[in-house]
Amino acid sequence: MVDYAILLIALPLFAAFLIPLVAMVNKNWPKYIPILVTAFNSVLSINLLLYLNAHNGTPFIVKIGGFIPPFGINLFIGYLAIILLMLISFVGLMISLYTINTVKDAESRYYMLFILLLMGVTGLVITGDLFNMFVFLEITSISAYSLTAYKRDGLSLEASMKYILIGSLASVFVLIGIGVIYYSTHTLNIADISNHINTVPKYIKMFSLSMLLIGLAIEAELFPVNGWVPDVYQASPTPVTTIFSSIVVKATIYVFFRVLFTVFRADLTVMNFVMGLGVITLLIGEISALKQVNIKRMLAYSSIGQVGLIVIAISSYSSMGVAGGIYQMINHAIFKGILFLGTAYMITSVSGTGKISDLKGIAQKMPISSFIVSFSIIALLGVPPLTGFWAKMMILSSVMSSGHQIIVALILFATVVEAVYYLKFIAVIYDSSEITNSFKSTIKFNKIVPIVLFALTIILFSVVPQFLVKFQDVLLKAANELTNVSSYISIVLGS
Amino acid sequence: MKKIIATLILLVFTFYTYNTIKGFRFGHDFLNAKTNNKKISQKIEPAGKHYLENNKLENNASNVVTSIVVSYRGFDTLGEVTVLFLAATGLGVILTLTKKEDDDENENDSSEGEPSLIVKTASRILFPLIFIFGAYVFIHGHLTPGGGFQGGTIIASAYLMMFLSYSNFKINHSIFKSIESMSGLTFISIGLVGLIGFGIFLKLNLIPMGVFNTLFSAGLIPIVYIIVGFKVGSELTAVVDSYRENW
Amino acid sequence: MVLMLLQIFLLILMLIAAIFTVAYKDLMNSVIVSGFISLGASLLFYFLQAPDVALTEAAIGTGLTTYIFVVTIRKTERMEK
Amino acid sequence: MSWVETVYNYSYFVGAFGLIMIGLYAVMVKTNLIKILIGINLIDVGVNIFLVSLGYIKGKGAPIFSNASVTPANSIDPIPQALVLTAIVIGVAVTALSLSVIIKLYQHYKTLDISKIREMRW
Repeated sequence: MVDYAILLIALPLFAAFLIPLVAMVNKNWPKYIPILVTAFNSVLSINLLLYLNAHNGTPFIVKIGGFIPPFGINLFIGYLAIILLMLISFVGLMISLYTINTVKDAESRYYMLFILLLMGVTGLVITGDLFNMFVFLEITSISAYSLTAYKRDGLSLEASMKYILIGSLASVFVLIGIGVIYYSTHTLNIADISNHINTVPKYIKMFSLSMLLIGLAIEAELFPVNGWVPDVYQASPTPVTTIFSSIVVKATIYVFFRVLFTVFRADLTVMNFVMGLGVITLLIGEISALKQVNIKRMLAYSSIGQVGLIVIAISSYSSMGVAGGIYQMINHAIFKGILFLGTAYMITSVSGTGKISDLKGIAQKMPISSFIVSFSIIALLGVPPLTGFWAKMMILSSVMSSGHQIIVALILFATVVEAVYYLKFIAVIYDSSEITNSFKSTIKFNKIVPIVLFALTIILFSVVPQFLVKFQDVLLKAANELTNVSSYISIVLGS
Repeated sequence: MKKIIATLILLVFTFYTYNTIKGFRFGHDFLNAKTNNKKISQKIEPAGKHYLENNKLENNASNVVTSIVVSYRGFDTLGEVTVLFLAATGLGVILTLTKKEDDDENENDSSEGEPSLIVKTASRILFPLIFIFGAYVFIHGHLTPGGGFQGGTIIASAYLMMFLSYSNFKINHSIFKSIESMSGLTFISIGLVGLIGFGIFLKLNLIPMGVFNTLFSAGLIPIVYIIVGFKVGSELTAVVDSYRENW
Repeated sequence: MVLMLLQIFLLILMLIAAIFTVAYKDLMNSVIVSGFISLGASLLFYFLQAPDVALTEAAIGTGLTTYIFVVTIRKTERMEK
Repeated sequence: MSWVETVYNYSYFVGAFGLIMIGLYAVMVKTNLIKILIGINLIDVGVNIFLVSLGYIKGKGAPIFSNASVTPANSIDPIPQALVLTAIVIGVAVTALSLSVIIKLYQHYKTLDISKIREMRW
């Protein structure tokens, strides 16, 4: 069977514990361990995809400790989990390539934290137990706190402090929610809770739902509680920011909707409320991005806006909308990977401070990187026939068919705003005037290769039509896994 | 102004919570209560009841909390150990590296508060006793209250006592680091043995289960808890030490 | 009956101590009092038939947490302005 | 049922949520970082008491079968205890990490007041 899927978590953990010992033997070896681990996880997740394809795409569970599901912890892996797993390990691999030779001090500690961050996110995506999810949420956020403070200058310490304070409140709320739901259903297994959730009195259900949603909304960067995001994104080292934006947010959005759809079987009122939050998040994110002068801060606000779009899509609850949301998750992870890594590469070349104006006219010196960054911006904006267009089409059509014409108009408005500041950015890097800062030409292959590979992925998603048809099928199946509660229950608990 | 807003928020929260919690019954025997719900066809056995009844058969540990922590929810414990590991690593990143910057004023602090001879002698005598007590707590984790986390913390507090009474007491960092890593690796290896042999990660009944309520019972549970004890002990000692080093 | 009264008394004491913890201007006082709150919680866990949790709370909440708070206060400043 | 028992039945919930409220008040109102962290610790203690009290059953003993008189039928629910063990350990990890950040912040800004630190305006 596929019990080896547990290696997705066990192996990174093993590697993280091994790093201190390896570092004692040779100081230079630890930097290769993240590459090995993420490469192994990529292979493993592709292997799981093949397994799933060979078995009619029915999701499977992995029992840990050999106890039957409501009593032991189980993992739940289907197309959705595998899509996210492939995303995590692919982006992780790219970033570990990018990171080689850029970490200055405390190298082995940095790599430990990095691997454990990826491990926590992996656990969030595949676990089938509510409290286990809490533990992985804590692993993710504690490694994120340490990585945010990694540079130890004033800005990163402040950002880390902010993140810690709001993150501990989030975990407290999640814990209260889990306690209440445990008291009313006497179980912690997600499928089992979902099975019994209708016997829980409505007011208890609402209380526990609101506690969990406050906690998870903080981690998923939703509107009223995302004040920490720009600071944390700006202050952390760029590879870490990329991980936050490309992976961590995606996994927490997944958890958010897993709790909403499967655990609580949320009704239309709650969905509309969440959709409203998504709309506000989208608008505030995009409009705040307009007036930013710092690139990472601009990208952070743009990230918030994209979170809003994904949340709108998934909370529409139609299979097309959820599929569009998942598609947008993949796209956004790749685009933001290029944007964060590419701009950071440009900034280190001109030894700038991170302002947009530092990059004036950089395209003359760095044509390839500039071209790839602009290309990914165009794809992100949704110019047909690039991949961003298809995702946006799916989202818009599903929101339209659910009868929210105003929201469609607002999404289009946000896209226009997004286009304004991104095109302004392209105009800056293609400016014809000479660059002001001293330019130091450093062609580093380990930095260019990830960016080029990301760009190739965009092309792959955009232009291979045969691939697209099959891909849409997979997306719809993944959407079905998220929304179809009864099949989730029957897979975990047996019929 | 801030206080008024905070009070208002808290009042709303209190009201909301009160409305929910008033339906809860403290000390109600829900494990053996009859359910009058006919909407559900599937089993509605509370997980807690299942653990209490099947624990002897499946884990053979007298302390059910231990068998839940280590065996039924062993994956959580692995995560928990990782959280401590993360905290120790993060502390190392944040605290110990920029030592040279500013220890001008703090230099005088440590020399001024040197403890008296009585304290020093007493703590030297007490240290092995506390250490052994910690070891006792985690070795008997499957029989009596306590276990790896508690025992590990007790060992860390033994070191804390030494740190407090000897201002120049040093620990060997590489030994502690190795213990930390080795115990983590052993924990995962035990899990992997089950995976390779039986296709089940963290299978703990690989060795004979022994006689109930004796030291050699409960399969691998005591061994895992001893490993957890070593790991927690070395991690918390590292945490305490990195706070102290920054004096 | 006596046990019930004892627990109620302990809870009231903890709440009063918590208010003092928040109100004190001297951070060292707050930290020590919050250590006592942890100790009270550990007693309550014992009354709630949770000896494992009581042991953990006593060792971690009362001992280690208080120590690292005290170190932090000595490294920074003692008074809340 | 005497009045003592009535009070007792609610005392744990009131006490636990009282601690949570006081902690939340400290987090929202105080500007001193260490004070805020003490508030978060109070919230943690409150949540732990709440969780353990959810598993308590009157007149039953701890789930430790060392003594032959304890049987599965007369012991309390062990799961919340296992959860709280995890929660306490996670709590101390977060506290240790955040205090170290506070020490470093103080070395940079010579203040613990969040309203005086540049970026930390909520």
